[in-house]
Amino acid sequence: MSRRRWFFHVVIRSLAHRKGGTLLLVTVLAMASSLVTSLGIVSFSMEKKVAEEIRRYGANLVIVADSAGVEVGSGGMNFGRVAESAYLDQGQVQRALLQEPAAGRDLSFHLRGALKLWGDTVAVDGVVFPQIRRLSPWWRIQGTWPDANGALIGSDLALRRSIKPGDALSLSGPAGGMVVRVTGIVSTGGEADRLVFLDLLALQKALGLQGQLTAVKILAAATGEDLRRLAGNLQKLLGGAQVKEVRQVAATSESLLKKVQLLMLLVAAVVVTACGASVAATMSSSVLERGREIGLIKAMGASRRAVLLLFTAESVLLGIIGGVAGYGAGYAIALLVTKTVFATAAEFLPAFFPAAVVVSCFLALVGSTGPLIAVYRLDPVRSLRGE
Amino acid sequence: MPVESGTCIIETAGLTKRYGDICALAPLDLQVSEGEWLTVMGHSGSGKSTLLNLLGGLDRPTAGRLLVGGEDLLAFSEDHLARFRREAVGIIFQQHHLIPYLTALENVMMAQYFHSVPDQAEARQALERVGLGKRLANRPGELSGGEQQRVCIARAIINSPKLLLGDELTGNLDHKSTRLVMELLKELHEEEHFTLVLVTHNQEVAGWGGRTLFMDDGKLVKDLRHERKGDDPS
Amino acid sequence: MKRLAWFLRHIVASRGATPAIIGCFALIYIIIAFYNDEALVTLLALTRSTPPLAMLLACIPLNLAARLFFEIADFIRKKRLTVFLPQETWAAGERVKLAGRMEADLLEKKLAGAGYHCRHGEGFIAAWKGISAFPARFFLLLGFLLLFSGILLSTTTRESVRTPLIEGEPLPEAMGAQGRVEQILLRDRPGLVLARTLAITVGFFDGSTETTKEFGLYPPGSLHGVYLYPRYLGLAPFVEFTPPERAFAFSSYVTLMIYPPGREDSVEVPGSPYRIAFTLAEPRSARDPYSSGKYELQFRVVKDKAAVAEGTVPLGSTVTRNGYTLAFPNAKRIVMTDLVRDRGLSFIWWSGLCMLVAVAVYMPVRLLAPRREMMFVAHGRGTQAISWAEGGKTAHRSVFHGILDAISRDQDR
Amino acid sequence: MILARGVTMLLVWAILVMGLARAYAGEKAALTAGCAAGLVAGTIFGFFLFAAVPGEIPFFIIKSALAAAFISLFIVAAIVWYRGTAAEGDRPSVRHAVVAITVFLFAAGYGLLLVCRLPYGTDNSQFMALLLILLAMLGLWMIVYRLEPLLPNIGMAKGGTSLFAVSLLLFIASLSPRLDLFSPLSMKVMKLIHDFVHQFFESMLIPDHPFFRTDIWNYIGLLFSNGVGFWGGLAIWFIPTTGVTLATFREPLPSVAHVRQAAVRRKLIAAQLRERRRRLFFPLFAGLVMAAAAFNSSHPSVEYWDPKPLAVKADSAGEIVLPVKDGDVDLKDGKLHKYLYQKGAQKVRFFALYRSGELTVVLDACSICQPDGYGQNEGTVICYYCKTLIPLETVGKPGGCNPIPVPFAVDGSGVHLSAEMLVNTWVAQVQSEKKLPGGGK
Repeated sequence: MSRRRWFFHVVIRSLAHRKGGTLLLVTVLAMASSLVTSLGIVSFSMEKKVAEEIRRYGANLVIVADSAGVEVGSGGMNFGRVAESAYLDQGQVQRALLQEPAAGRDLSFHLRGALKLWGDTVAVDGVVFPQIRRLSPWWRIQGTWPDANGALIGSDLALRRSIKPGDALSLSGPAGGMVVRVTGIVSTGGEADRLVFLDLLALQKALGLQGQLTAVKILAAATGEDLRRLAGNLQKLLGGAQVKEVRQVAATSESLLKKVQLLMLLVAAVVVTACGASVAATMSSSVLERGREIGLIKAMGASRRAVLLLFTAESVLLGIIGGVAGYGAGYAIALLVTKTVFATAAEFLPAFFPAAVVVSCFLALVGSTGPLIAVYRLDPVRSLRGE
Repeated sequence: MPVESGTCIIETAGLTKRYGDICALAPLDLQVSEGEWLTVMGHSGSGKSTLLNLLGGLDRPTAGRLLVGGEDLLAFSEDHLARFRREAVGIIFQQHHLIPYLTALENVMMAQYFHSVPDQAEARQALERVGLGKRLANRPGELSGGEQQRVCIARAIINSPKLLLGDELTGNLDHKSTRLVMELLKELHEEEHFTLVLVTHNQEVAGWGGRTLFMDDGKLVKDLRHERKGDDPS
Repeated sequence: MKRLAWFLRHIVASRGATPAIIGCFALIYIIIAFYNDEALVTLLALTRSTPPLAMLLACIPLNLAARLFFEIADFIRKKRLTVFLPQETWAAGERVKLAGRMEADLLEKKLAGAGYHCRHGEGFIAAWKGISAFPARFFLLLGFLLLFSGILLSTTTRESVRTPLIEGEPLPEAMGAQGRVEQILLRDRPGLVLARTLAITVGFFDGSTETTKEFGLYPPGSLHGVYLYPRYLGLAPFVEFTPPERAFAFSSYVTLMIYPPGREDSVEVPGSPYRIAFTLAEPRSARDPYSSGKYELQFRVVKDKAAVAEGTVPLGSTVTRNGYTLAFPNAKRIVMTDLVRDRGLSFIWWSGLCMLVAVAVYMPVRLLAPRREMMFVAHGRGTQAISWAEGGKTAHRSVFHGILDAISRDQDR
Repeated sequence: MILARGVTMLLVWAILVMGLARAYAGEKAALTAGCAAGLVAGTIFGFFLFAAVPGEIPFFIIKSALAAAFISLFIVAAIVWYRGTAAEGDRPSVRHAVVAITVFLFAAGYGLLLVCRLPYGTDNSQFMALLLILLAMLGLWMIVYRLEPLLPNIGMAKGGTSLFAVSLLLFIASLSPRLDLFSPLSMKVMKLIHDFVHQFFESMLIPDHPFFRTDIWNYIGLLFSNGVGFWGGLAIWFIPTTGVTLATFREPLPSVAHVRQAAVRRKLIAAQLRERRRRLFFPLFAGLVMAAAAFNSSHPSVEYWDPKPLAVKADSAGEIVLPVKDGDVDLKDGKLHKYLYQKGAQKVRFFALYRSGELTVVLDACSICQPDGYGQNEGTVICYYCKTLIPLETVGKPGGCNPIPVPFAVDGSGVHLSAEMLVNTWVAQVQSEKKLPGGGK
């Protein structure tokens, strides 16, 4: 048996011998590391979920013509009024977006206008259907998404005018008229319920506003400071337009998350400290119990360094076992918490495994610093006499 | 340096040990030659255990000179002293003092480990030599007092020390076990040629050695050379 | 003379020869890599065309064969003698001369107590434990021998011809047999590694009788030692093309490398200014057009570098665009194939197998029961002791030393 | 800046000399003489080289010498490995001359690199060099005669000396991208792996990827991924150190069977083990130095001019026009100007550069590396993937890690490019993870 193997053999034997003490220490260490793991995993998963929710909410940037004076309110997506007659140049916007790849591909062009329907004026929105479909996944459509010759109609309007999917609408504008077939009714609970959605090109033709837009909504992957920077960059590229961040309702959940995370951090700190203290106490009493054994080992000729190494190895091994167990338990707890509280599955984050082991080892070592010093100083004669 | 230092393994001059005001060992001059079997007798508190601890490098004297194997233990650092303990001396204690979570074999190997490298075959041989060939895998708790003491002896001699120290090694044993242990020691002493210093208050044990020191109150009272018991007269 | 033989043996069967030669090739590679981006290809070509280099490469299998031979010889000789103690490994163990003489019975008892098997003969006792690594070593050496033989043969003698195999057409000459490609079938059949199978059925005259043989993807099928290595797929549509001036009509099978869909290939219409470029349209259904047989050709007629007509024509129909008529009544499948004559290939396959066996044998033996041996030979008044172990060295050493101690203690008494 | 470089160099020198002093503790005179002579000779040779030969050639020569030293480490490791299991004879006593020549070579290498690290051509570089050499000499004397006896007792593994010294030289080289070996190594390794897989498929008659299952092919595709050059290069980079370390472990311990006392035997074995552990110090230290060198090489401290690509569009004729002067953009300012052309999902990055009195247009990628693009630093452009420096004069020439040139025309209105040709060249020549072997050639 080589020296190294013998060393580990002795360490493991010694740990296995003191079953109760070892179990207690492992439990405490596992508790601490499981707490850290589970809090970390929960907080990460929640962050991701919130980010997803923000994403579900829709666009976070909007470009409108400068003179339009639109309100971009906190209440959602009330982008300006129909009567305003300032427009964006579609080509210019496209060029600007090409230079700012951070804006991503999730965006939709809008041209808001008014058309005559059976003698009345209705508000219409010219959109590119595939774009809006990607941008607004939460839209509930009764019927199907239309192609370029179709239209979507808001649920309020449909109810008032008793329009069903399959009906043909005859719309006329200043530059021409058109007949479109309604393929679906959209209900969002918002402004869209009172609009008719048409194909952008068709509406541009009908309004005589070729290449003009009223708004561009963008769902950028960025958040916070990055989003602000992106907006600034786009603003620089677009002279006659305003680039604004849509203040999200979800932002509140972001700040709530921050608070919850802080709370978790505090709890973790308290529990880790408590665990550290309990590890220290257990270790100290174990060293007291083992005084005779340490004295014997020293009397047999072990140098102080060798004894210290033996005891440090015990602590580290306990730490590793505790860390591994703690990661498993912590992951299970995180699964439970996210499932019951947030109704979502926790992420599997292997990066927390080393973190859990390091926390546990650190606690074990810090907790046993005092006892280790005692071991180092112990006088063999006295301890053998049983003092 | 005395002329006979070549064969002298222990040499003390004015060796003193004090614990605060209490004088555990009064200035002591002692010479023990190599291969000798020395017994130290005296009732408890007479300083005989203190002497043993000093000889074994477990404790440091307050004053005086202490040469073991020609080396001055006073000049040793803490780590050097530890090396002296693992290489030059073997100590057998009264209360057996085995590591409870290791088997008999592993207890012997532990001494090898601190000395150099563990060697299972050699440790097994040593245990077979003290008559424990069948109890290698037993923990100390499963061994009788005599057996435990024999494990201790195997452990003490495993690193071939020049000096073997025994502190009341038969204190907890009955008459029969005592006799067995003493016979074993005698056999080993003849084979391995180590110097043996036994501390005891048992008159019978003292009879096995060739020289007995009587101590009282930390002072050497009598130094007696005599016939050895067990040297078969027939 | 004896010295010379010894010297030769040590050169030819040297352990260092193979690594040294590989090192040489690595060095050549590095030098080439300094000046050339295609270093590996260049090195291979260089090896093929330069006899000294090829000879150097040939030294590797030679060296390996010699080593294999001498190791087997050593093994057999040692086994007959006492135990398996290859000469080379003695040096790595321990040998010592003792003053004492052993008592055979006592020694055997001690060795048996430590779990060793014993054999004693005239003036010696040999003891061993565990299984020798020799079988694993044999397979490893054999594997390397086969590998380098394969590489040598492959680099120096490989011949390869690229030729299309077309359904219904006669076999290319390079196949060395008269016959016809009967059928080409591509099937989506997900396996462990491959997702699709390709079956090329070939009918040919084997002497006088006509036989058919099916060639798959892997392992490649072979005919008279020629491997059929399918590289990529193509299509030979039968195209009828009539320009508006109706000066001529082109109708023929054209061989096009247009698979998978999206790839473009073109054909010059002979005796005319026309060139027609084809692509295979993306299939409307999920099934691959090559396996379903539902082709749709996108064509572009180019006249003097200007496109004059474009369109799509499905199998079995005719399309007229700008007066140009294109009919697509039929298509044959093509497999572009490398016909490879390579004698080294099977060597490499076998070498892979040998190495697998070597690893499979070595791992458990080395971990569970490594070979440990010792031998005590009477030597004058004393004893010569030799010990050697492949694994579990520490424990073996301690047993060996213990026995030596016992021998010399016996002497003392 | 110069001060920092000087201090770094002195530190490396101190470590080098300390290691050598430990390795040849018994040969102090030869050691000092060889070191001093080597240092002076290397420095003088360096100055001579830079004065006599213009341009990049001195760097090329020094880099080749470094490469040779690195390759020789492999030979050293192989010899140590093969000797390791053989019978242990007494180690031959090192002769004075051998020590002197060995340390002369190492010190000369150091001197050469010292000259490279100093900004050659500035007025006081000779003075700086002289000062540094004097300091280095002082350090040499201090270490060999004063500090060495105080050093802890560490042995030297077989082959450890050259491993240690060459790794330090490689570390110095890694500080300047012109001399760095690791990055070109990883590029070559990537090329080798690509070629090897390709060749393997060809030789073993393995069918092409359309026949493979996608998931299996993705695993094979890992061999063509971005990191393969780096990780493969790293593996090769550490072979000598690992080889020597393992060989040291494998060395059989001297037999103690002749000793008849078990305890003495054990003590001998323990001492041998301790001694072997001490001998591992230098190989492990060399490994650490090599790791530092690899790190330096992947994180060069130089900053590169790397403008954001400007999106361009083709006109109806499929032509891209880059005006020579457009607002504050001046193509002839000697800096590289990056452009991005997008057709469908296919993006093509290219850049225009005015060098040696003419404009050139090249793709922002080479045909060997992953298209991580190029950055510009005085006189050179650097390939971000393999950190190869390409002199500006050779930009526009094909081959190696040079950016792929594209045909273009310059007239009064600007630079004219064909959009289709750009896309075709990119698709055909630039490496990407999707471009795999076989591929119907």
